[in-house]
Amino acid sequence: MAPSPDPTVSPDDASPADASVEASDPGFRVSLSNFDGPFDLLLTLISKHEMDITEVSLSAVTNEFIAYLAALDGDEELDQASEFLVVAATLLDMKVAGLLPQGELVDAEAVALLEARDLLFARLLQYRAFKEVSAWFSRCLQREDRRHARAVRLDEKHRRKTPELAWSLSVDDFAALALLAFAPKEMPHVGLDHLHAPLVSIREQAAIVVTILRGTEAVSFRELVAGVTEPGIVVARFISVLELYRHAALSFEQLEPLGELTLRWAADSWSDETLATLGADYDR
Amino acid sequence: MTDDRTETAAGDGPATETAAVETPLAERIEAILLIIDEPIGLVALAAAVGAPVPAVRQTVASLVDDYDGRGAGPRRGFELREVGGGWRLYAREDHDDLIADFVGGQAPARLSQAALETLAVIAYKQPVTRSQVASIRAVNVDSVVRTLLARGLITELFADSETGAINYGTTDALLQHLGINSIDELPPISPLLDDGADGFDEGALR
Amino acid sequence: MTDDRTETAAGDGPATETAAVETPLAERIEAILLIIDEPIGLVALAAAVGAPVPAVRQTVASLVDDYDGRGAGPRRGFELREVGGGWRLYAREDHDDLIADFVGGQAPARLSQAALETLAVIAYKQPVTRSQVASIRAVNVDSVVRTLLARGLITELFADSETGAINYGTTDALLQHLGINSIDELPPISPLLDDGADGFDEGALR
Repeated sequence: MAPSPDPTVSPDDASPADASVEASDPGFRVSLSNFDGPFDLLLTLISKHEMDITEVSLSAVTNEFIAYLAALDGDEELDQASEFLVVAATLLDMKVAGLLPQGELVDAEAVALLEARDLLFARLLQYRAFKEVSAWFSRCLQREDRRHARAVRLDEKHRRKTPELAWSLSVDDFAALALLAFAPKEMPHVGLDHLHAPLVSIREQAAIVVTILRGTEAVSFRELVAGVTEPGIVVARFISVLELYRHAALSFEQLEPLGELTLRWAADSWSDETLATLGADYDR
Repeated sequence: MTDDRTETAAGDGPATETAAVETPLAERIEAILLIIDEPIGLVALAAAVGAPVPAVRQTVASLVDDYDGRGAGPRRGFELREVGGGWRLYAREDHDDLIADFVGGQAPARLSQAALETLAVIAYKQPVTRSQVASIRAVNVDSVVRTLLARGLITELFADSETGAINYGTTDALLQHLGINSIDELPPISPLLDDGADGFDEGALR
Repeated sequence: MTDDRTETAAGDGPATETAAVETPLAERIEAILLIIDEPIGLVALAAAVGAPVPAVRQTVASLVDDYDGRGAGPRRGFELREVGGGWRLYAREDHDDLIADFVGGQAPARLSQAALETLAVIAYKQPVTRSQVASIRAVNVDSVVRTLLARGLITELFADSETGAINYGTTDALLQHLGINSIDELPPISPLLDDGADGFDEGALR
């Protein structure tokens, strides 16, 4: 059960009378001053204009959702969380549009076509429609996964008749393909790219790291990223430290787990040309 | 690709092809069906067996009936299905558990909910760019798109002439995995979507 | 590997199995025969369908007759042949020319992106099992491995002494395509892959 401090927030404990109804609906529920019920219903009401989005406390919904998530685990949590992010982002947009009739987020031409809120409602509906139809995809894929089609290798006597393979890859192309193939596939993560984070060059960051390290006896990683506010740059500097370590250009020591990481320049012979190919694994 | 020699050897003129299952045309079709490892379309099948498409269509239909036990012989342990734009032999569904036990192996990894939704958006909206998909899903879809590409369920169709953005579409392999023959067989989704959808995709909302 | 459930569901006792082709036992055997790549021995087949060997032998014999046109239905375009101690479906030999034309008339084959990536994984990781490749590629690679085998680009090296899993490696044909003399001439790819491969594949480095 959701470890919620407030019994009114905890959906299934709130009203035992509704227990039978709620048992069939394990999804996220919200209890607000002006609404109590499944989250889905809230969206339905809003989308039918039966509830004013500006009346909904998004922060209250979010707090409840975080408490709800704490009781879930694994994939379910991830799916629910990603769904909530989608919906919360939409709610937020709807609120902005609701509060600001000529919301700055809204393209003037789009407003001319459709009232901004309708547009956002439509977007929400669109998302939900795709979400619903994805269940059909899931069903079909699972059903078909169990089917067995004939897929048998050709007999040797027929195989010899097959046309030559058209091969156009050089050995370097092939190696590049291998890199691509070995790259980790889908990782469970919350995508941040849509925030348009600026691209950070590992090589540029490595050049900075090299410059700092060569100019001093020893430096801690903390000092190396002092004053950097952009997480991408911190990550890039860390990766460049790893890359330089691979090239035996620096040594590091760490006296205890999670302790201070002290870096020392250790290259016997260093050519700045090495920088040009540093971190090539991360290119693409 | 009509094969005159086979045609002659088989000696089944159009006149006899109504009793298709009994003629060598059915045999020739069966021979091809047995060696393919992808669905084969009627036109390609007709070219392969050197017979007109209508005759092949009719013979295929009678083979379907025949395998299902509506012909002269017993019902077969296999069936002929039209999926992904063509015909292909499958073990009959009743025996799927038997075969699963026999071949063992791990169940294929399920697609995540995010991947399913992305796949649905691409299926209905194709050709569609990654950023258009992302704006409907309201999250970044790059890694999911990569997974779908790696599984061969979607493909890069073309690059937008202006922006260079790659447009994606679904593959015949997806149709096979869904067990349908054409993208037209996708269930209809709310007509509401089309009204607002265009405004969205091109809008500057995001 | 006897499957009690299927046996019960099918409900064909030994008493009825003399008229084997009409019983579900024949169907079950056909289902297995349709999906196997290599000839299957009677004992393995009996285990797979959960029936006694004599009944399976008899049913197989009647299927042979049936496919050859000595049963209730027409002669089939395929036949059931015993090769090297096992049974397997083959396209009927009469249609060899047809198949040769069909196979030979196909456009020069190009490997799909999925096949190329799988080939690259095998080239760099060999000897490697199918399940290892599948876990690196994060997709099921069975059909792709089949394609690569059929193309002679990879070969079965040996079976794992413990698990029996087959290890695959690349062939001289691949070296020729790549224009190199030995697999050692493949350009090195990041040592990160070998050293940290496991952590990398499962890690959160992205």
